[in-house]
Amino acid sequence: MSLLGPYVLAAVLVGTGLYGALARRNAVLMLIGVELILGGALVLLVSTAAASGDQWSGGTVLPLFIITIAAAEVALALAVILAAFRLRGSIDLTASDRTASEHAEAGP
Amino acid sequence: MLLAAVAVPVLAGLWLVAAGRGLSRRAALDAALLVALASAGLLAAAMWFGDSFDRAWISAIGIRLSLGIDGISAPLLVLTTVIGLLVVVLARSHTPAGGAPATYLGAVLIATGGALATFAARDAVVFFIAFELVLIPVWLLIHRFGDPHDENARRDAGLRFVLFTVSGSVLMLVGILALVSAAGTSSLDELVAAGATLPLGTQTLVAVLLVAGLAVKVPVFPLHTWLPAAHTTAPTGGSVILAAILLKMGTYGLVRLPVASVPDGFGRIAPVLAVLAAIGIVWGGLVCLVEVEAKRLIAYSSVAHMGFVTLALASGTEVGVQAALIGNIAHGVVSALLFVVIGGLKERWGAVRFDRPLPALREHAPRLGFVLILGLAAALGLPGLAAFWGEFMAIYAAWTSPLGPGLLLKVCAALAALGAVLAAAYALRVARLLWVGETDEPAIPTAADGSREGVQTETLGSERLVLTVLVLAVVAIGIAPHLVWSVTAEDVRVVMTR
Amino acid sequence: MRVTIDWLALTPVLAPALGALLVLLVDAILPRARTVHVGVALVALGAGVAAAAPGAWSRETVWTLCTEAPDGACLYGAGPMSAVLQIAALLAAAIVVLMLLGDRWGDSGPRDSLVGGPAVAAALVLAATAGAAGVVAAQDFGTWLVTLELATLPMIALVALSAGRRSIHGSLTLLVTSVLSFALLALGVALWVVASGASTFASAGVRDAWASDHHRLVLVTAVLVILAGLGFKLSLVPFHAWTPVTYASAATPVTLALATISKIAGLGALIVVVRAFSSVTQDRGLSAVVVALGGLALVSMLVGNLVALRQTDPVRLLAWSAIGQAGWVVLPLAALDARGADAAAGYLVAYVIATAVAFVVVHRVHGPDAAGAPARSRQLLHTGGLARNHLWLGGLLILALVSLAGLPPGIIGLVAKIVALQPVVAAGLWPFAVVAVVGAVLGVAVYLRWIAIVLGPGRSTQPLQRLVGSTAGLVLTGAALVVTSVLPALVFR
Amino acid sequence: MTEESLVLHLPVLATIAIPLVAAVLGLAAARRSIVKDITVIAGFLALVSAGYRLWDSRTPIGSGPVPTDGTIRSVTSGIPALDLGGLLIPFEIAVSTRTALISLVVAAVTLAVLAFATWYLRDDDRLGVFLATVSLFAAAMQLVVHSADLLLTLIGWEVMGFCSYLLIGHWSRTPRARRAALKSFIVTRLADVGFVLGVVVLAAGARSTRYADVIEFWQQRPGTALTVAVTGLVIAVLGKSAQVPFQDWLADAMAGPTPASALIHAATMVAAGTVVLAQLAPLLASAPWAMRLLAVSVAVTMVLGAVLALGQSDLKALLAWSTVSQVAVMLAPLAVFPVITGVESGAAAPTTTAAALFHMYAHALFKALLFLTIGWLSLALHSTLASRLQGSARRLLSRIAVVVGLAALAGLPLVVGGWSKELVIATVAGEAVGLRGYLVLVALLVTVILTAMYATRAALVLLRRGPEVPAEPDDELLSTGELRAARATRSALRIAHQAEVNATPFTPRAVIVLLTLATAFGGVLLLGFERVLGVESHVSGTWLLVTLALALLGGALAWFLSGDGDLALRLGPRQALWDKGFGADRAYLAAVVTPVLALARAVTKVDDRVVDAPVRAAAAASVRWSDKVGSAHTSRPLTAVSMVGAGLVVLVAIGLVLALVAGGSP
Repeated sequence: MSLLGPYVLAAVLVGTGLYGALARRNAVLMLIGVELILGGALVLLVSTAAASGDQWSGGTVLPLFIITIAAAEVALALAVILAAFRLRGSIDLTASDRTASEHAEAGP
Repeated sequence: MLLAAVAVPVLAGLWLVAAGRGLSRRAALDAALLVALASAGLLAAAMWFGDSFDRAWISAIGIRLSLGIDGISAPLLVLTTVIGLLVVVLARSHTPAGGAPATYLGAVLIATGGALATFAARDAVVFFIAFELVLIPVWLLIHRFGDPHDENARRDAGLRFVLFTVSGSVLMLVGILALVSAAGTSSLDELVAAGATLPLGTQTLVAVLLVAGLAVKVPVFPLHTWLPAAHTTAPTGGSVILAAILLKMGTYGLVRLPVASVPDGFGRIAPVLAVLAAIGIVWGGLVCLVEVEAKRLIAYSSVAHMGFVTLALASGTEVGVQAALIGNIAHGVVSALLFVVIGGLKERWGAVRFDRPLPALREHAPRLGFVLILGLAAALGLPGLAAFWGEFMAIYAAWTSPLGPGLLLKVCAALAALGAVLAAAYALRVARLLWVGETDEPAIPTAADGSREGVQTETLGSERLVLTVLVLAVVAIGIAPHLVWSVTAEDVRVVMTR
Repeated sequence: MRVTIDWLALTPVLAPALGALLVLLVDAILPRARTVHVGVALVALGAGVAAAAPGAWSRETVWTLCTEAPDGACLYGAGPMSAVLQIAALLAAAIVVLMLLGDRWGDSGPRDSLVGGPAVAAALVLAATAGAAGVVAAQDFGTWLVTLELATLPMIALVALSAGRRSIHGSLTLLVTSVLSFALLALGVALWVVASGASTFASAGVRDAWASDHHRLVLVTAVLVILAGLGFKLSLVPFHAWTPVTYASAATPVTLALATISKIAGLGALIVVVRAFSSVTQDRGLSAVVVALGGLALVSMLVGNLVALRQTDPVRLLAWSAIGQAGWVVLPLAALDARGADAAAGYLVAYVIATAVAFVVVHRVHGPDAAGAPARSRQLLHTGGLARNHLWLGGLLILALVSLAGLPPGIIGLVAKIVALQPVVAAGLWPFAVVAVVGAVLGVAVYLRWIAIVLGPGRSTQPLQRLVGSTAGLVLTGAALVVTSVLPALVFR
Repeated sequence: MTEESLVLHLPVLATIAIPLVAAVLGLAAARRSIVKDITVIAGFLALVSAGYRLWDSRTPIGSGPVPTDGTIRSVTSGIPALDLGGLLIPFEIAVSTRTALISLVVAAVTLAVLAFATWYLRDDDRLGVFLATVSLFAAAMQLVVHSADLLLTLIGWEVMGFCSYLLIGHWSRTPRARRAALKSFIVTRLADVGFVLGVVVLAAGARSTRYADVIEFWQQRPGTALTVAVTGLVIAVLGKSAQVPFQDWLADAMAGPTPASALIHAATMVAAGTVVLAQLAPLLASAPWAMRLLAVSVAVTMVLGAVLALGQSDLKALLAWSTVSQVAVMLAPLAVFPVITGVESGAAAPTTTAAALFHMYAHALFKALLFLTIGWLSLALHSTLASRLQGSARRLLSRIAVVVGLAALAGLPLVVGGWSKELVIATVAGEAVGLRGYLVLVALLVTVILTAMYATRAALVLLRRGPEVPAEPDDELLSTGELRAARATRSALRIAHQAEVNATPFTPRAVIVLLTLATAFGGVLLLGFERVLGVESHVSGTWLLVTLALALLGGALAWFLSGDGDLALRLGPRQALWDKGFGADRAYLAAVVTPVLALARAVTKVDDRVVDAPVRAAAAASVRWSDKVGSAHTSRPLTAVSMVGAGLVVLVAIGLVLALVAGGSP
């Protein structure tokens, strides 16, 4: 079975995700970019597992782990982002701590 | 006993630095003196009984806490103990301002103990650790107790001292580690046999690293620029420790590590070292001809004198090592003597500069004057005084050295001989300006507070005792070099004739 | 499938995890019972230490969570060095707990600064500790990823919670860096799986992958991607940018946790990766990994110390110096052998001890402000005269700083530098070592500047706050520093 | 070494050790009057012991007889030998009749100087130090005389140099003395580089510093190395003996007290070179280029010194330049050895060295006499200027002393100088071969004439009453040191001494009487000591007559030229040129001192601005970059993320490139 397809897919996902993660000023959009990278990793793992056919190989169990961690991470991330939004009034990732605290002091 | 001789001053010093603030000056002085005496006694006992110490320390990298005495280290151990004791005694009459006396004395004791550990170490890595132990206390001496008039100079000099030394010593550490991992042992005794069998490339690499690192401490031209600053600012006791003990650690390291362990590699770079040493001799001598600050002048003369020691080592001959060892000791006592005299004057007069008229010491303070002229005579390499043997033998060793292309080392020997003339010129320049005074009517410079009266110039109290001991040492070594050479001969032969 | 389980071997991980649950449970029954929380947390951590201690003493690796033969692999294996790292993490956690919860012993109430209450904070610390203790012994990708994130995520929360408004920015920076890094770790692991087909870091898989040109390329890429992911946790340049921001904005105890527990987790994870390569060390193809490790280490060392040179805020100084120290931690790994791994771990422990002392002293001097946030204007000058006015604080700070600088009498720091350089030189990477000399000199300049201030003339420092927990923490860390300085063999096994 | 041999050569050791001990004791007790007794008694004991050694020289020492033929036999000195692995330093000393004789002369002159100084400097507050230094000086010279080890010689050689510095600079309150002391030491020390290198080269070949070993080794290996070594030694000797081009320090050196001048000029420092070269004669003979150098230098020096002496306005300076000239005469025989090339030639002609040593012996006696006499006379007049000393020798003793001393200087027969000079000329004439020999011979003959001239001049000045010179108010300008020194000294010469000189006490009188007797009869006495010098007392009639004729010619010429005034006054304003030694001092400054100081200043600048520059630049750069990087670091979260991304890209890129490169190669 040729793995070319999955690999290309993974590369596209990772590339897009990396671009998204690095270029977005908005924290939520950045998170989405990260999820795309994770998606690429998952594609690699699953396709490898499928190719090897070994029931207990890393490829089968790992995606589950990764998805779980990612979920926990996103939960925490959203909590922090929410808190930041509440305290600073923006989730702009280009604000430095000085401008951020000015925002906060100027805000309500 | 040996361990105790090393540990007692270090621990007591730490205690004094940490807890000594509450101690009165008197109590601190007595305590320090007691500790120094105890250490000296223990060391004497250890030497008498041939005590040594050896136990596993950090098994992860096979380091053994190993201390011992042999002919090469014994003279330096004695020198260190005596100088340490003298500095403590000297503090009885001159305690530098800048902090509690206990802190000063504690730093002195730690530095002495560290130097003792360096000389007694029988393990390359322990040697390095002990080598570093001296840094902070001496930095403290310069930074805190240095020249009270110039805070910036103190900070700069202290930092310079530490950073120069650290760069050198870490480089040396890399060399030590390269040597140890290649030879498979870190014991200095075993390295003598194991190091010599390494391939030439490894030996050369190790030698380059070790020599480059140790050259900072010696110091070898052009890595010497920390020394004048440190000497000028340090208090008298600090200068004495720097000159008489610290610089010796560098040359001792050269003997122990590259010369003894990787002779072939050392032989390949020795010509470079010899050329630098010869340049240092002439360089230091020339600077001394025009330098106006007395302590800086002596510092540069140290560069020149240590150049002789380095040249001797770079010859790679047995005579050379012998010359270096006695040169080490001689420079130790001679520079200590000069620093006690000049440093003492600086403390009394606020500054000793040659660009203003100075009183004729031989008139105002005949005893101090005598000591000064004796010290200067020794500094110019007068036979019958300590420094002569090292310098003459260094020239001999360089001349007979089998190393180097063509006549290179012979040229170095000739340069060194010319350097001796420069030594005469600058020593007599100091004598002319300070000993006999350049003005017809010598005046005592005003004291720091502006009053002319009450400036005591002649030696006093414990200073006199210190100077007496140093004078006796200078003369004794000069008249009977056997004192040193009979001790070193056997072990040098073992090291040099594998 | 049967899996063997040695509960005792797992105790260093399980005890803090259970402790975290227990604290939350207790909090549900007895809300805000500060003393009980501290007690439970300390007992849990103590149990972990007690369980790890024999492992640190012996010379054998304890394996557990093993699947059956023939293709059996163990998911958990703790050698002596792992045990030492675990102990260090557990003890560091104890200090953090003491500082977080113990400082206001007796005056709980509205002034309590910890958002979410002491129990949550304690539970987060314990959870992160469990993760750190786990990752140093993780052998397979799953455990590795899970424990690593377990060590990271609670930290982000802790930063966010620790000082309210002021720390949220630091928390955000930490968060975005962290999620990206996790993605990179996952990607790296996936590539590793593609290359080796194995599910653990076992060296057999690496050897297989090495045989084929393509797989080798993929494997090297995998390692480099993982390195980029872990570089964040170890604060290696250029993955360090969060460090000064977050360190400076979080409450000092939390910063301490970041500087100790997170570092241990990160290094533990990296060591597992590097160990896998020891079987193919001789191969030249590896030079990419060696150069990457060494290059990151040296760049971190130089940049970190260079910038630290001019910092005026003690915490920022410690943050930048942490970046520099991270370089020292990673440098020995470039040797790609077991000795290098041990050396890195040993160096880290030495660093953790010394930096903990420094942080605790800074915390004692500046203290939290009324809201529990770090004091607004922390200046190095505020520690001026500390050695004269508060002998113990000043003395310990100086000892910690000389240890960090690697100078006696901080023998532990000096020995750490020796141990760190040794594998590098032994592996013939002496050019790295020569560059490291510059790093060492810069480092000395950094710490000496502070030491000079501490020794210098006293500025009338305001009377110190009464901080019971921190004082206890200071006694503990100080003792550790002194003892290990006398007996470095305790750390370097 | 056996107990027995130690006992047997104890007198030799004693001549060295007694002054040494006296010096140490003297320094310890420098402020007390007992120091006079200590040093003078020690000087006496040293003289006795040197005399005993000479008298006893027929008794064999240790395993063999004392050599009388100019060779030396070395015995242990009691100092344990040093073996430094590749270099043996046996610290041996020489026994031979010649060394015993020289040692006796040195001890005698030393004692004379010590005794004279106790009177001459009786009011000087640093008399004790002076006497102790003189003792040390004597010990060093005795060491050079007795040494059979290059290193011991070097020690004595250098210590002597330093003592001369101390003695010349004794009146350190005058700038002139300070400068003269410095100059003398630096000039001789510069020349001593040759000695050090010479010793090094010689010892390096033989792996030993024992004379015998060195001579044996090198005689069989003449060549470049030997030439270099011996040339070095010759240069050092030229320096210490104030030969061209080092001649100028000696004239300045009379800024020291007169007894010090007597010591330096007569028996010790300037003569030491003769002793050393005589003992190493076989090596010299194997190094023709060194001999050529020596020959040219002494030929020029002896004439130059004599010419300068003729025109000096100061009689002490006249004596100084006469010393320069006479030392050249001393060295002349050593410059004309036939070259030895073979292996079996053995010791170089003993006659030749004997001539040199004989003249040294003679010179020591008459120069000491002359200096002390001049010192004695000058004390009354506060000056050594010829114009002031005009007719000062009025008393019988002083007249006799002046006549005898100057006759010896002029080389008239019967007094000691006559014998020795004749021997030197006869020897040189006998050995003279080639250009070198004739050059020296001609120079010698010219010198005889010139010497007779200036001796006559000095005699006329001292003995003939001239026009009374009033005490001039511009003393300061005219005086050459002695006077200003005396003024500056706190108490030394505060009182007018006229009365005291008239009542000169016993000691200085006795010293001068004894020296006069020795000068007058020393030569005759010595002729009886054939065996001592190891030469036939061959008085060559021809050369005796030639010498006498030339000396008389010179004397007559001087007499004629003098008229009834001082001969030197004929020079008019040009005399200043003579007083300045033809400007040699300026040449030294221009050729050596100025360039070296300029170099030193340049080096100091370079040290600060170039050698230290990288250090400061590194420090400054660190601070600059620290600030730059520190301020460039923003706290934006996105920056942190971007840096992670960039780091990833860089890492993977570098990694893949390296991996591909490594993968591509086998």
